[in-house]
Amino acid sequence: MSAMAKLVPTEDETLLGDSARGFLDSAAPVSHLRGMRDAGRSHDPDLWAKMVEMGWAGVLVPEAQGGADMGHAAAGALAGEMGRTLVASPFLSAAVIAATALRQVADGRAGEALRRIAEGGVTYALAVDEGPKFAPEATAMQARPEGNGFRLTGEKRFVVDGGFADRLLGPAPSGEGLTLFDLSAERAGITRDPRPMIDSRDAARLRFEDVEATGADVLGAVDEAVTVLAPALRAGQAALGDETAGLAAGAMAMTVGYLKERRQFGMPIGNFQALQFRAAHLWSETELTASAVLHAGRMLDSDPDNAALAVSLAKARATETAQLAVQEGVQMHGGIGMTDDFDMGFYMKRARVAAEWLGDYAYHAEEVARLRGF
Amino acid sequence: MSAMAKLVPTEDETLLGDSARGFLDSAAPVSHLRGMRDAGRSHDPDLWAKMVEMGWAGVLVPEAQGGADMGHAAAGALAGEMGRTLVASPFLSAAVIAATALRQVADGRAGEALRRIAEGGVTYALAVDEGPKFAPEATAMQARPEGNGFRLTGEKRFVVDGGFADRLLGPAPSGEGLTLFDLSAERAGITRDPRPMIDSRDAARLRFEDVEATGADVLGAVDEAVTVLAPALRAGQAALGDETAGLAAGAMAMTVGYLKERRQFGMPIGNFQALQFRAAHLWSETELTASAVLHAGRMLDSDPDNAALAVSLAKARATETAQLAVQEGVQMHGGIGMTDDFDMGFYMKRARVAAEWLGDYAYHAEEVARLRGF
Amino acid sequence: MQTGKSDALLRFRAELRDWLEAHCPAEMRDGARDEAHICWGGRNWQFESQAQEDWLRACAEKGYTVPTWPRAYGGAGLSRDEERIFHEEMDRINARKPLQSFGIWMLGPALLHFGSEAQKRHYLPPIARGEIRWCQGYSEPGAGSDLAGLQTRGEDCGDHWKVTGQKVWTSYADRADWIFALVRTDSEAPKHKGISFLLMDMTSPGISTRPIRLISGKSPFCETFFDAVEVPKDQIVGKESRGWDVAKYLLTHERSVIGATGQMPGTGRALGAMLADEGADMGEATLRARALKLEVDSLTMGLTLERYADMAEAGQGVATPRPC
Amino acid sequence: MQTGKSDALLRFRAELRDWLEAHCPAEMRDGARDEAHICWGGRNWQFESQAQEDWLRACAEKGYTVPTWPRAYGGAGLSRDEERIFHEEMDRINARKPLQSFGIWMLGPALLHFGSEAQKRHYLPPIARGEIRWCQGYSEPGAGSDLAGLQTRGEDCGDHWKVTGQKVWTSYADRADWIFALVRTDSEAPKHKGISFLLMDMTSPGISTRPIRLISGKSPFCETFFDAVEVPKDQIVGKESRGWDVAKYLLTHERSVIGATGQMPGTGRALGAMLADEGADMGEATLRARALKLEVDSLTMGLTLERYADMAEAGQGVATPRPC
Repeated sequence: MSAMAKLVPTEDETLLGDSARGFLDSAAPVSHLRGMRDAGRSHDPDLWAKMVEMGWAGVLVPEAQGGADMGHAAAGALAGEMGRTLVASPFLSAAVIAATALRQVADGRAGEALRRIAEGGVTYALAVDEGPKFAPEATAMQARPEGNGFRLTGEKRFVVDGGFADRLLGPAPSGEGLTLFDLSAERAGITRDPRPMIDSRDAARLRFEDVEATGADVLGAVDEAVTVLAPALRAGQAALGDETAGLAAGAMAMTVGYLKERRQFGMPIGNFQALQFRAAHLWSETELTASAVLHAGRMLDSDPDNAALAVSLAKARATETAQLAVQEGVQMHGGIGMTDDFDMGFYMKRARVAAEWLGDYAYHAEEVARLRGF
Repeated sequence: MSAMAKLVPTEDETLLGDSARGFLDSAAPVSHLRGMRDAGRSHDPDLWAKMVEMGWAGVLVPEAQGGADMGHAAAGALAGEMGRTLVASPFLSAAVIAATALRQVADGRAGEALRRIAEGGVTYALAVDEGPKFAPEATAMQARPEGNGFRLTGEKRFVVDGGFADRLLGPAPSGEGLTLFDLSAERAGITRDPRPMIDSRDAARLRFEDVEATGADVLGAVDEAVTVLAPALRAGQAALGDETAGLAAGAMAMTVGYLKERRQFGMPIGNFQALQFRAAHLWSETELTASAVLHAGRMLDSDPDNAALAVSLAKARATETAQLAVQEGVQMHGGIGMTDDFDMGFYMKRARVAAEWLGDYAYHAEEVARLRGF
Repeated sequence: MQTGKSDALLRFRAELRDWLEAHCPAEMRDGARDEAHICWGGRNWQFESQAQEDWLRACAEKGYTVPTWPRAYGGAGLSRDEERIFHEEMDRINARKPLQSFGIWMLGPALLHFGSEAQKRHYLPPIARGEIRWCQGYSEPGAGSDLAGLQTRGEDCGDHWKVTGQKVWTSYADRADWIFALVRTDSEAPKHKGISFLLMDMTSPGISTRPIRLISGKSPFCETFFDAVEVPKDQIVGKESRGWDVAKYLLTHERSVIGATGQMPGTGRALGAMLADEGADMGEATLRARALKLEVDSLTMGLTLERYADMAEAGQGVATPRPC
Repeated sequence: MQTGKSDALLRFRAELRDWLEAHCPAEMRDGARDEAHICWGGRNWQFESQAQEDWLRACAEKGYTVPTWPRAYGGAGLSRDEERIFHEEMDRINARKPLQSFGIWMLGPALLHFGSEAQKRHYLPPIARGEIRWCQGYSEPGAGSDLAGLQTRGEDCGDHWKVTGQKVWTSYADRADWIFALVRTDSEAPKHKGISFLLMDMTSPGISTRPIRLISGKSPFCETFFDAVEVPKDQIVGKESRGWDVAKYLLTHERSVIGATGQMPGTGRALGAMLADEGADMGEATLRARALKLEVDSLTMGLTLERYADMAEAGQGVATPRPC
């Protein structure tokens, strides 16, 4: 489990996190998500453009392709800050998952795609699931060989950012195994049905009807999607763990602020020991989770082939902590915690969606069990 | 789930419970169990004789056989009081389980056995389990037909009160099904190895080596043990639920007393809201459990064929509540809760043993699930 | 031990069964628990179907909307045993409740205990018939857990109070006809004293409501504003400035109130079975373990409501549980 | 991102590996965590085997009983990176710890921070060599959570204090050579003031101990009684009546203490695997779900101890976690 790299942020990571916090607090506080929700939008291209400008889209892109190549722990620091204010952006889909996938492939086309991600020229969505639960192997999609290429038919569901992404990354069974395709979302035969989730982000349903794909659309080798997809999924899970840990910390900060401000029985409710103990318990859980998510980033950076346990640990732990944070947030806010006027509901909804995406607590806890031999 | 009989104790049950409490507080407080433990004894025949004298051994015996025939809710009231002061006696084994089994059989021999239970002339132990977990069907015992009878070979483990009981009640596979045998513990070929459990009661290991059993030793019909055994097990589980609920209540009372008496930071620790909330939570759990155990008794009395759900609910709930009560008991007592000088350890040990006997929480929760259709 | 077998109860059950067979419309036998199907009644109630209206009328005529209330006030005067049979028979045919309301659950019990004979005769029958829909005005933005810290004031103006202030979490205030509210009528007294339990017509000048949006998007809750609302002096329940007693009575006796609703958790379908129907993998350990615990706990909660109702009927308060 | 690859560290690891290969006896490579196999040292220590003794001597000579302490006081002066490598290499060959003690975990750090140079040179090397076994006297029957309320008194008698009172939960007091204890030396001061951190030889006249029996039957704990025990004035750590600062320092820095023990939960075998070996049915939902949660939580706890040790080394206190 241990990595030689320290479980404290490096100076670069601290600077990155601080600048992200400063930027997001003014450019994308929770009220920004509220505004998008009220306007019925699940993507803000202007905000994403600013994030690109700050170099975030290239955090995992090699310097040769114009990226900063800061590693997964740094990407996690950004995701954590985004979680704190519930930023809705294609950061995870494009800058983490797609970028990690593309880095597994050493060809010019993948390099070019990485460059375009870093410069904000393209966004991606990951199309893996076909049912409500994360199950990347369970696919009924068909990739029928035809000539030098394939014809894709099937349906992908809960494709986060799938309603607006420029490109789609998705596996389909192709004979001996799964093949990973990297397609323009505008390819003939693809129908996109954007569906706002409860957290106001997009989880589109995609239909593929006899979609033509050539060898040039295959990322990595035919029948070997897993080589490319597995690291990308782990990267996404780890960053989502960070985002989830960040939203837990954000919800907790909001709650602790309320405990100091709200008065009942002639004093701030934070004076009541029962609430103090609950707050202390929540804080302890966020501390534990902070260790798990930082460790996952370190492992992805230092020993990616053995990072699965660390990643599942982080995702499982962050999911549980976020659930506690939003439940306690609503409870300790009393009635107003349940009102739309208050932001806690946004945290609760994001926590619920993040809990499911890329594998829920039970999925990752079972992964931990498997990797630990039971 | 609902029974027409009220979920409040009847006048008779209240009187019975009050007199039991009065008697046990003086005759068998926890210090009595401590004395037995220190003396290395797991049975006190004198105490049992007094309980017989008070009519408790006959609480489920028909009046025709000299019993009080007060029903399972009344037996539960007694078991609850015994749990409160951690009485070690063959009440459950003989007066509840064996008596219920014998009542299922309408013959003179069974009637005579019931009479002897009521008058204290015989004690019983139930020999079902062969492994550490309750699994009445999983038996490797052999009942080999020979002449008009059987030869029994095998081993029974965790036979509560098995080290001192006069008679043994145990099922063995006999061809088409299980047959229930009712044997003198002195029968040739039976070896008893008494084993004190952590709660200082006896859970013997019994060896049967070619033990001769005739038709007269069969309780009920050959191959039909379940007809007799199932009601007896349910009765035992319900009464054990009561005993467990009683020990939870006893542990809680001890803890609440300590909260009022122990001073830290210049005041009784019960003044601290965090401990008040924990005590209130524990109290709520005991209230819920009180409903479940009383309901199980009522169902056994009014609709025994449909009582399985009520009984499993009671055993599952009481097990969980007792675990909470002893954990909180130890925690809220601080360090001294862990010392042998203090009685909380006896409650913790009894709770642990009672949790396993006749089916643990998981066993009964799965029974609830099965009976509720999932 | 052999209770509930009296001939009278058997007869009651048989007659009730016949009556239900004759009067409960087929559409009302779907056991609907969906909020949209609840009949709340009131001046502006729009019945969702003729069957809903027929069912309410039939029940109201027999007193079955409030089965345990005395006949004189619109109830059926059922004993607790009869009430239990009533709910069992209703459940047996999966009948919807004919009427639900805060008048039934809360104001009714308060009036039965604290109201004058005139008040009972005036207010209870319209509740039982579903003609007047009530809402409850307790919480205020500044007084949530600290309910007794409430600030809505009633100024004594001789034959009436002039009420000014704000309530929050008033469920369905925007659809209610009347409100029962806690109002501070003596600002000098200690905070638990000086509060009165007042009844107000929601059409009185000065009352307005604003719905509260919840995180689920919809909400039964409102804010309710009182701007110099005139409340006649006879619209008080209990004594002046002793409204806290009434509120406490309702809280303390809520167990019988809850018991009386007959909506016990766990009497419905098992959670695990519902989850399985939704395609959940009930073999997955974490989900299964949580579902098992919820099932055990909710069934036990249902039994506890039943036990508390039995205790209330037997005149027992909630005490240290036996054995302890 | 690419840390820990410095040549010096690689060299350290290689040398250490060779040294361990040469000096760690085969019997000491069973990774025993059983209490019976722990080497506590002290005047009356009975080594369970020659191997245990050899292993302690070898480590003590290199400073490996207290690898991060300065060489001057019996340590090996390892950096945090070297220490991490040290624990990794020890774990790799499943080596037992050569020595464990409250002297290493608690008194040592306190002396390193608050002790005079003379005290460090006098007390630390015998701890490192396992010659003196220490116990801790904090809690009292009347002062558990409320530690600062302690009543054991030290009367100022010029060149010594006369200590009278009682401690409880003094682990292994009956086998320890010396005790470090909190004693009230100024009864006029507020309760957090007026406490001194004193060192006492357990063979001093007036000290006696009595074991405490736990519910498990055995116990490392004792009651310790002080009856006019004379304690020379130079046996104080830190300033007189400022012992609370020393105690607080130890509590606040316990994370580095814990980190330094190298016994991180979760580095051992998985709970579920152990349960399965014991014949538990790991397919049973309730057990499995609980085992999963414990496994996730204990691994995360181990990582947190590691992170805290890293933070301590980086000079960061435990602060609001990032991001927040």
